[in-house]
Amino acid sequence: MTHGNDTDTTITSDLETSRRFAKPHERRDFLGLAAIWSAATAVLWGLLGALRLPWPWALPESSPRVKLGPVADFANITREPFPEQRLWIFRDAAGLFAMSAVCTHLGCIVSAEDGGYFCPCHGSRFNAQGEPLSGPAPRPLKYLQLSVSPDGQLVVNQDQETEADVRLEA
Amino acid sequence: MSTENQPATPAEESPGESPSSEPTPAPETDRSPGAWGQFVGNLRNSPRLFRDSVIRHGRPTSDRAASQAVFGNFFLHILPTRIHFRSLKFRTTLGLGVITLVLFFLLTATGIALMVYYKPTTDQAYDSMKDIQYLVPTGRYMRNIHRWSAHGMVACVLLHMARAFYVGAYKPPRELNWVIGMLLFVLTLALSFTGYLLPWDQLAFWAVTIGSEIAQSPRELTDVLGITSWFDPGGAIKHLLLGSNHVGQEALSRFYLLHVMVLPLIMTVLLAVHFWRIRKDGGLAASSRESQVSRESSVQSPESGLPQASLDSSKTYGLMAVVRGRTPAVDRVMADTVPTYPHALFPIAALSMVTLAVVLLLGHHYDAPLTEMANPAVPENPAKAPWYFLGLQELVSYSALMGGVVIPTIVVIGLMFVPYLDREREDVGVWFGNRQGRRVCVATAIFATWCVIALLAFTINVGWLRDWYPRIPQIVITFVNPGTVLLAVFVAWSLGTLKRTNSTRMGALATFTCFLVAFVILTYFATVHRGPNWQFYWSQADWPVH
Amino acid sequence: MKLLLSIADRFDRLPRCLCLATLLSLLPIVISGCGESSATHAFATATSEIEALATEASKRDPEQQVRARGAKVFGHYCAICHGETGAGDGFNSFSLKVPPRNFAEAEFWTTTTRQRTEQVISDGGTAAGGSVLMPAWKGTLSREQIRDVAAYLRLLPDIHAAFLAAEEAAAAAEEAADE
Amino acid sequence: MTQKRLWRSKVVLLIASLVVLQCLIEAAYDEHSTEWRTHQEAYATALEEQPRDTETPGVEFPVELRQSYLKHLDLNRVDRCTTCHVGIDNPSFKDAVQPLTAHSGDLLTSHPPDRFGCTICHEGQGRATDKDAAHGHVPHWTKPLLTGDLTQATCAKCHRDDPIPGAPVLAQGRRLIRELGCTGCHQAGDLMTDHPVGPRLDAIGSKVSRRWLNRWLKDPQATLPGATMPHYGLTDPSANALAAWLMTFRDDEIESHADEEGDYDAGAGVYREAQCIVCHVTKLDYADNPVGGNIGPNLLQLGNKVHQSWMISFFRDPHRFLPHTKMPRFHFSEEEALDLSQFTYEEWVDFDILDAEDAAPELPPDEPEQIALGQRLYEELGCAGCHELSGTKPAPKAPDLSFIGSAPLHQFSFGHANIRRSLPDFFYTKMRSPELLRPVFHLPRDGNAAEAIWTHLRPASAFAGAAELPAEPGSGQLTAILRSTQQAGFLDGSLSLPEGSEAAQADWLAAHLNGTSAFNPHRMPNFRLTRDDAKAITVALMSLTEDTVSSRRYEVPARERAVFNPSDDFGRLERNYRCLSCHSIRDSGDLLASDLTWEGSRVNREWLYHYLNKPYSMRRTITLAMPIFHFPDDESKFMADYMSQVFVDTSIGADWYAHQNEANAERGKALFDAKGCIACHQMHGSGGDVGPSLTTQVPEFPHGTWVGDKLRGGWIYQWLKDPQALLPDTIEPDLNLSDQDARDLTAFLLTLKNPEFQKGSE
Repeated sequence: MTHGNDTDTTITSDLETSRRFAKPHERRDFLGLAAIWSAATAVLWGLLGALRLPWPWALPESSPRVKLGPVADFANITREPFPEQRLWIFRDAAGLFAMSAVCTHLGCIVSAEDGGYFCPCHGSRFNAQGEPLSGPAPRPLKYLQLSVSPDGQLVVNQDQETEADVRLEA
Repeated sequence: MSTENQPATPAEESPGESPSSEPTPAPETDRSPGAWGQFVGNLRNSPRLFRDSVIRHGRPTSDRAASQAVFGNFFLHILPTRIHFRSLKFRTTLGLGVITLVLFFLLTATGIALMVYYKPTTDQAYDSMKDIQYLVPTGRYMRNIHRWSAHGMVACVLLHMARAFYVGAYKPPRELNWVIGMLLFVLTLALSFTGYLLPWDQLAFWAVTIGSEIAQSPRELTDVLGITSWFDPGGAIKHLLLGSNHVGQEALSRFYLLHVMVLPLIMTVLLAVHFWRIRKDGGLAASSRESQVSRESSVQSPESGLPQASLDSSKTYGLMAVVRGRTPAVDRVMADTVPTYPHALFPIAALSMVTLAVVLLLGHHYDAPLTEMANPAVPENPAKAPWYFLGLQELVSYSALMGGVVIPTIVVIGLMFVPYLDREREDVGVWFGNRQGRRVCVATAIFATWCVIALLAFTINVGWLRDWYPRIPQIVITFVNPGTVLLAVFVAWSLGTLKRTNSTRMGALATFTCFLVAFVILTYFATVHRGPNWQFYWSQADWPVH
Repeated sequence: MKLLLSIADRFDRLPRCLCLATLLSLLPIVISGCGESSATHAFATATSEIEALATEASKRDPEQQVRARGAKVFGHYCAICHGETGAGDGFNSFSLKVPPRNFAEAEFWTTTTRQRTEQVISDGGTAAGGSVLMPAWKGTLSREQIRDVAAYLRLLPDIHAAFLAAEEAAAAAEEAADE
Repeated sequence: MTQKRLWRSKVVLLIASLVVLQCLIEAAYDEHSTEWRTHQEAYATALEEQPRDTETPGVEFPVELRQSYLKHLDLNRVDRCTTCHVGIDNPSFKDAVQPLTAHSGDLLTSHPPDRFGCTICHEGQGRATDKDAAHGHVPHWTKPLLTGDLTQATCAKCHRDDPIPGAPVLAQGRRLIRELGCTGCHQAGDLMTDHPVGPRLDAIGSKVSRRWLNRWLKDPQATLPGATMPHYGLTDPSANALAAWLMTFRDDEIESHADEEGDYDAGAGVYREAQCIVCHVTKLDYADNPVGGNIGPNLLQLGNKVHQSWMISFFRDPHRFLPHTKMPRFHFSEEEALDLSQFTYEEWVDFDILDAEDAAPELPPDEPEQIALGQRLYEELGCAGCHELSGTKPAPKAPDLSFIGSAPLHQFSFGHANIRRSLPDFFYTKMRSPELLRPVFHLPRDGNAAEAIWTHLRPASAFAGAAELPAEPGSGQLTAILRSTQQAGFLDGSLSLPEGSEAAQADWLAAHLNGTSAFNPHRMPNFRLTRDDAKAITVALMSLTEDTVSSRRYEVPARERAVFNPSDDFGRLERNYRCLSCHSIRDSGDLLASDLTWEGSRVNREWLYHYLNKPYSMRRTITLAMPIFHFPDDESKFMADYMSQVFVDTSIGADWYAHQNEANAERGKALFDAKGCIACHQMHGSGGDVGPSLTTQVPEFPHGTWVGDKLRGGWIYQWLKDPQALLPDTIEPDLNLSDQDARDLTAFLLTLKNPEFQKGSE
């Protein structure tokens, strides 16, 4: 294995002469490699693990699945507002369904007005089915998943969107 | 060096040894003419090119290249290119400095992580601690690591200090660094004290309450003098700390500010200076002859980042042609040095990794303590400070002013001044200097141990002034109490040693040994033998059960 | 350390390094062994008399709970005619034209069904062609109570037998005392 | 050399980084294999296996950390209990094993977890996510999980009512705290009683026999079964001293009746008229079970206890001696009282005890210092907490219990008790065997051992009734201490100090003192409670906490209670005859006899007037009835008028009075037979004896006693419609009668009038 003798000779020659400046043993330093790489992986692992820190197991807020009360109570309603959950529960011939009151444009709260819905922030208008009529709203209001809990309560899952035609027979 | 053969060097020097060693781009470009081909080739080689742009050269095989590597790398710049054998010997440093530094980094990292969730308000702090433990991924580990590293750091700082003292590393030209070291020591304690309150549990609350009362203790004196009304340092300090008369939201906010911002900033700056001075003062303390030389040289060429070990030679020439002033010469001393990379870097890396491993193991298997939520109505009994303050707490139990303020101040200042009082140059860099030094240390250790134990035994069994003269004025006790007596005895002994051996170095050794022994014994005593109401118990088993 | 060095000296072949790695990976587990002892404390597992006492009601298995509730209702409303142990010998039984049902005889339970029993309790004796003297309790007792009592009645043969055994034992003891 | 060092560091680096890796891997594993994940997975699989009815769509069950987040409500808590207890709101998991079990009872419907969380009732550590920590069974968590009946303690956080519906154990505990006189020495928030629970002792010297008093003070329960007075573990000398002092309280008026003789048989008659057995245990049945009421004290062995002379004065005017007794003031004449006392004295005396007392050596005359010690004992023990005795100090204040439920644990000394360090355990042990909780005596390492023992002994000496221990042990201290402690009865006389050093002897003595429970410096006596009573009191004490619920919005105020205590003449008469000892009016009084709240709407005034003068039993099989008070005629008239005018509720039977003309008695008769009323009610000499007879015959009663004579139609109607509404847990079945049926049946019952008196009533 050749050495870079061609570059400034004086030093190298001097260095060559000195025993103490002998090159390290001519063998591939696997130990060094193993050490360095394992150290690197260890540190990397640690960092990756620590990266999960900003996402806690549960967020500091109530669960998105909210019990709205015994299903029986919804037997004969047409439209029931739940301001705290920002949604309406409707009942039609087919059954119960829930529509979110959060405007699909930029998350303001729409208000019900003459047969449709109106968002005060940027003037989006929706019809009774929540489809956008005018304004910047890109898509219809969200329909949220309804279910019945084992103890017979109506549960809405605010994270779970469903098709507009899904009904909960109850 | 010119840019095109810069990346080439590693390839030429070590085809087989650089982590990934394909043919260098240079010949490639020759083979495929045309910008397109070049572009494609570069694109193909871009990973390696990027690596080269980062590392700038492969693994050096010659000492020269190695030195160059260190020299050329900003991050390694903190170390000299070549380093003396002695500095590498484990027993010279015991690696304490490095460990401390690593712990400091760990503390910073985990501290930042904890700040993500910690809420510094009295009604949320405790809950947020619980959330960190139960709700936050890795939160529990972060907290444990933070706690154990903090303890470890205090311990290492102490040992580091002891080592620096016993090898005489405080001697010229390193006086200032010793002083800075002392400041860092105080800062470390301050940091751990301020951090102690943040969990807002019983332990924290009452330890800090006691601490703040100690801060107020100068009133002992001012009250006697009857000047408290218009001159009240004690009250001032306490209010400065707590922002009110009691530990509450104000105190929490202030401690938080100190702990996460003010103190760490100061510490970082001082640390930088500390390291810079190590370099400037010629690396680790070496034998007197060398360090003398280094003294002169560092005066002449302040910014030369070279091991001073070799500067006594007249024969010089420029290594790597970029260094002004004197440069290493080829001779015996030079021969005692080896390239920092890999000879110093590997040990450092290993040491850091070991530290990390130990802390991780601790954090994995032992949760950091968290007692009941702070309740101002219910004092913790016994309310014990963290271990490194228990020695002080023992003294405080005799007199708050002396034990809590005066004696610590005297000790710290006294130690700070040692380098200016003891300027003998012999036997620097040797543990305990010489045989005489060893003898003095042993003698002092025995003497000090005997003194402390005797005094404690006396106070426990016979009591102190007030037990004999119940009506004795406090001022007397303030000045005559086991703490002060101990101090006086030690001062006397140190001066005596100084006189007997007719050497300031010996006197210094004696002083420091006294300090160390007293610290260790008092800490042990207060930890093990003090129970509820600060009563004496042989073991915790004898504590009254509740 | 010596040993590690001797290994390290011949470290060129990576497999070795892997062996060592696995070998070392056991180390923390060993340590974890000592970690536990301090982590767990008797406190966590100890349960006290008061706690046992407090939870024993809730710990009882459902069958027992039904039995307890049934016994309560039976003792309050039924025992006065049907007798404490259901043998049809309550103090009021003697003034009734139609003697109350004796639940203590096991064979009776082979002839009837549970929901018939429940029906009689809720709608009175006439509901099952029985006597009018057995009133209808559905106005007084909840469905659960009726279900509980019905369940309890089926246990009465055993309970009555146990009662008789106890009586005899007592009598025997009496005689023994007299002699 | 350098190379070797280099290798070494490389190896170390390698090893260290592998260890770090290992740690990180373990950590990652631990964080992702938490126990709650396994529980939720088990629950999910269980859900899958369940048969699901088709129309309800399957709801996905995500495995995730669940919490009821209540910080936005001002409950300021986050409960993650439902992370493991996922099944609490799923009825089909009623019988599943914990932690998946459904919540018992229907409390969750009234207290939904997403509005109230769990820890507000069950305590424990809501934020924790592993079992031990969450249940609070770890150091440094002050409020461990409350399970079973203990949970009732927390109802009182919001519910101010007493008793709280659905918390029977708590109610029982609170009742016991009042009845046992705990509040005589302890402050206990709203549980304070207005008068001491024990009898007044002013004439005690003339009342009881000295020997009985000695026995009683030594061990009340043994002397009188079911006694309320607790056991103080007094030694003989102290009991005797206390008795000696008490005997000094005499009353001349009583003494004046000494050696009067009455007529036993006449007394027996008075005894029957006064129906003493209703309130007192007066005899034993064939199985030696006590027979009689539990309102008054057990009268067996009364003759061994009290002097006849005292009885005479007592029967004339009980309230003079016992202002708070439930015993009415009968109108006994001089000789009636005398005869009754004679009867009492001869009837309830245990001759074996008399013989034993006669056989026993004469008691030595009381020394003045004995009497002095007796007084000291009376004050130290806090007898004044339960007894009134003129000229004595109030009882020494015991710890305040008002917020004991939230007191920090370290305030309690667990002494010798080897129990879990928790509040419920402490209370329970304190109730069952307080002597276990007496402080352990630690012999100090330094200073004078004898002195220490002595100072420790002095308070206890009072309770053990050591005849004045010498103020200083004097020379040969330990021996002196041993001797005086043996006099005091702490240690048995046979013991003697072992040979050896002073220290060894001190240790020996300390050990023996710790060993004997007779040596107990606590005032707290032993109430000899059953396990359930102790549990109930524990729950009640646990409920005495500072408000932990930040908001008043959750408070459930107490129901309004009308305490019946009018200042008018009726009130005066009531206080005189203690009607409320048996009857209840509104929410006050006892349910031993009928509820008088609506008596005016229930019965005819005429009948009532005669009944007051001559009470009778409505059931063949029962001879018990209201005592004969011999009311003066004006009083009984007044009471009859008062009740029939004041104790009225016009709503009762309003429907009846509106439609009574539609009623049809014949149909009523048919219904009466069809419904089998006869099974429980006597009519014309046939029928059951569960309910009152409908045609009671009372010789020489000046008025009809049949149901028609007695009851008012409105009441009968209302009663038939819904008996439980008028008298909870009556066993009269609710037959769900239609209005018409009820009217007809009422009409029929009203026809049941005693023919002899028809003319009189018209």
